[in-house]
Amino acid sequence: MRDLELDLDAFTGPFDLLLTLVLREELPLREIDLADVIVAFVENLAARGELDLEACGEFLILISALLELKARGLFPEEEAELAELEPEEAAEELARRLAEYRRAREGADWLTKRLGEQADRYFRLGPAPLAPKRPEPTLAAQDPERLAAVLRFLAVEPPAPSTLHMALKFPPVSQFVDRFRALLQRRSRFDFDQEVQGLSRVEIAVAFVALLELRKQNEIAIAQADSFAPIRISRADSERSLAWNVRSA
Amino acid sequence: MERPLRLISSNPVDELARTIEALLVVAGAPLSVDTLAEATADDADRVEAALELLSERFREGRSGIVLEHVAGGYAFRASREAADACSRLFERPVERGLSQAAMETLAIIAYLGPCTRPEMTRIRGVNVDGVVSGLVERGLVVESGRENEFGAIRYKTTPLFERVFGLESLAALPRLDDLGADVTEIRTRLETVAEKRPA
Amino acid sequence: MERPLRLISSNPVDELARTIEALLVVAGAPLSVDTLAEATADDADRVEAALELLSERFREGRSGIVLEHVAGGYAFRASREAADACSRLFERPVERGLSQAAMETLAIIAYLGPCTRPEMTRIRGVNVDGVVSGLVERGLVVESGRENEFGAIRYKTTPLFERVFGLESLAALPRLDDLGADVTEIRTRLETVAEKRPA
Repeated sequence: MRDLELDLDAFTGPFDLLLTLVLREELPLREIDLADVIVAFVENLAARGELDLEACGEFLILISALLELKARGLFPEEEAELAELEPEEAAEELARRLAEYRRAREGADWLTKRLGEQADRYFRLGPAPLAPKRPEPTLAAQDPERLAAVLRFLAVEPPAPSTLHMALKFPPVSQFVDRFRALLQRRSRFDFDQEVQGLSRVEIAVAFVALLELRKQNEIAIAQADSFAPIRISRADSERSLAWNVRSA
Repeated sequence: MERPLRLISSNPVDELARTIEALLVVAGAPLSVDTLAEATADDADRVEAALELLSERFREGRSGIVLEHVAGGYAFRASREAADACSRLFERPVERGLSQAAMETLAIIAYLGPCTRPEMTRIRGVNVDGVVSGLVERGLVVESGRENEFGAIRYKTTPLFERVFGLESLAALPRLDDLGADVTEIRTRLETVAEKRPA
Repeated sequence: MERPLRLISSNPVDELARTIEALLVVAGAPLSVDTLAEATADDADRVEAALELLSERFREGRSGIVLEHVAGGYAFRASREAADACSRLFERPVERGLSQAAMETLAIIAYLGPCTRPEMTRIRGVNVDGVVSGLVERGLVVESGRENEFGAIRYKTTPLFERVFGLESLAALPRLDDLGADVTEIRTRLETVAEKRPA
């Protein structure tokens, strides 16, 4: 399905190349009309005359990912904040904002069309050639305190961004310290990724901080075969005995 | 008392219409009924009657000067018939080369204004500083005080915006809330992504 | 030769006259016969014939719009009959106050002493070119040399500013001890806050 040929306003070539360019940030996603990509896919599917479920599944995942990327691109500075939301809340929020941006686009389209219709409407922009001269404007007496007031206003510090919502979402580190200690009472080692499966990103981060804390206290040993490989946690004593074995070997 | 008076004294609404004609030909911007009433020292009803008379006289097909109701007032413009001749002589500096970004920003300000640059940035997803400055320079948008909370400057569209786009007022913009179906569609797609996303 | 022609072919000079009418109502300066001929893609003789027609139509006593032949060419003006209404339209009422933008810019110049537009822009967080021009036009602010030989132009307040604000001199400005001990401190404070402000 990745060899799907596209002929869009902003891009011509295979879908695969479109993905690559977008991921390398060489092609701004907001310029791509993803609805057109979907149309091209459906047309291609119809032309084949057979339903390739695997291809459809793959396409659905890829196009969904692109849609999410594009949606997030609409408010990059708030990505972190959105990540704190539950999936349903995030979906709701994204949909709301996408709809808002859609409206701006619709408004822009209408204005563009309108401007086109007004292309043969000419009027004078400046004063008329033989208009009477306007007298010099006069300004009523002003209170000097207003000058001080506006400068004071300009000197008001903007409020620091609120972190209240983050504080509430953060589970305490101790919660994970206790949980991992209890776990190591029962088992000599565990797999970090398995243990935090299903948790939110913030919870995973806090859990990781708990690991570092336990390591600092010399209660555990942390091992990882390679970057991005599973993180193995074991009781410090068992690790020590292992090291001992190695040395003796 | 008014009607018989009008009949006796050489059709005063026509006289008033001539005065209004004179005002409109020298004015630098559309003139509202109130402004016209003040300048002619006459009452609004009679000004409106005179304007009706002028609309008939200065209309497309009959005259090269056309009276239009735009930007909350009345103004003369060239007839559309004369557009070719006008295009040979006059530039259109305000609307020339308005980018898609400028149009989107303009739409946001027209529909949601007065609004601040951070608000526009949030909706458009990209920084709007340059675009807003460009719109201010063209005279389509103007500062409208500061927002209280953290003092960001607010912007609103100008009467020139309404004039360039041929709008009687901002209320003449079409409603954009018939997008319910779209929202549901977007939601469904996003939920699909949310389900697939690990953790 | 002209009269019979007009009668035969649906009066083309009248059509040309309508186009010229349209051009004159859009023009910001008088238009010469040559310019009109070029814009209408017609010849000068016929343009002159059309102008004659228009002079008859738009003349004192008959219309509020009067076609005037001045040094640079032809232009519309308001009829003498409408002179009173015109002066009422153009007479500017005393401005009661200044916009937020004007007041802020004025306060920056008054308190911080001669400063350049980039400096004011930095503190206000928005381009001040238009605002400064407005203040210069009102006579509240005036150019005061350059920052250095090739630097930006600086602006300072005028005696009119002091009169309008009822100040004997700039030294009589309300004190701002709460913002800083001296101009340098106040300036630093304003610049620091400006950097933190969104937008």
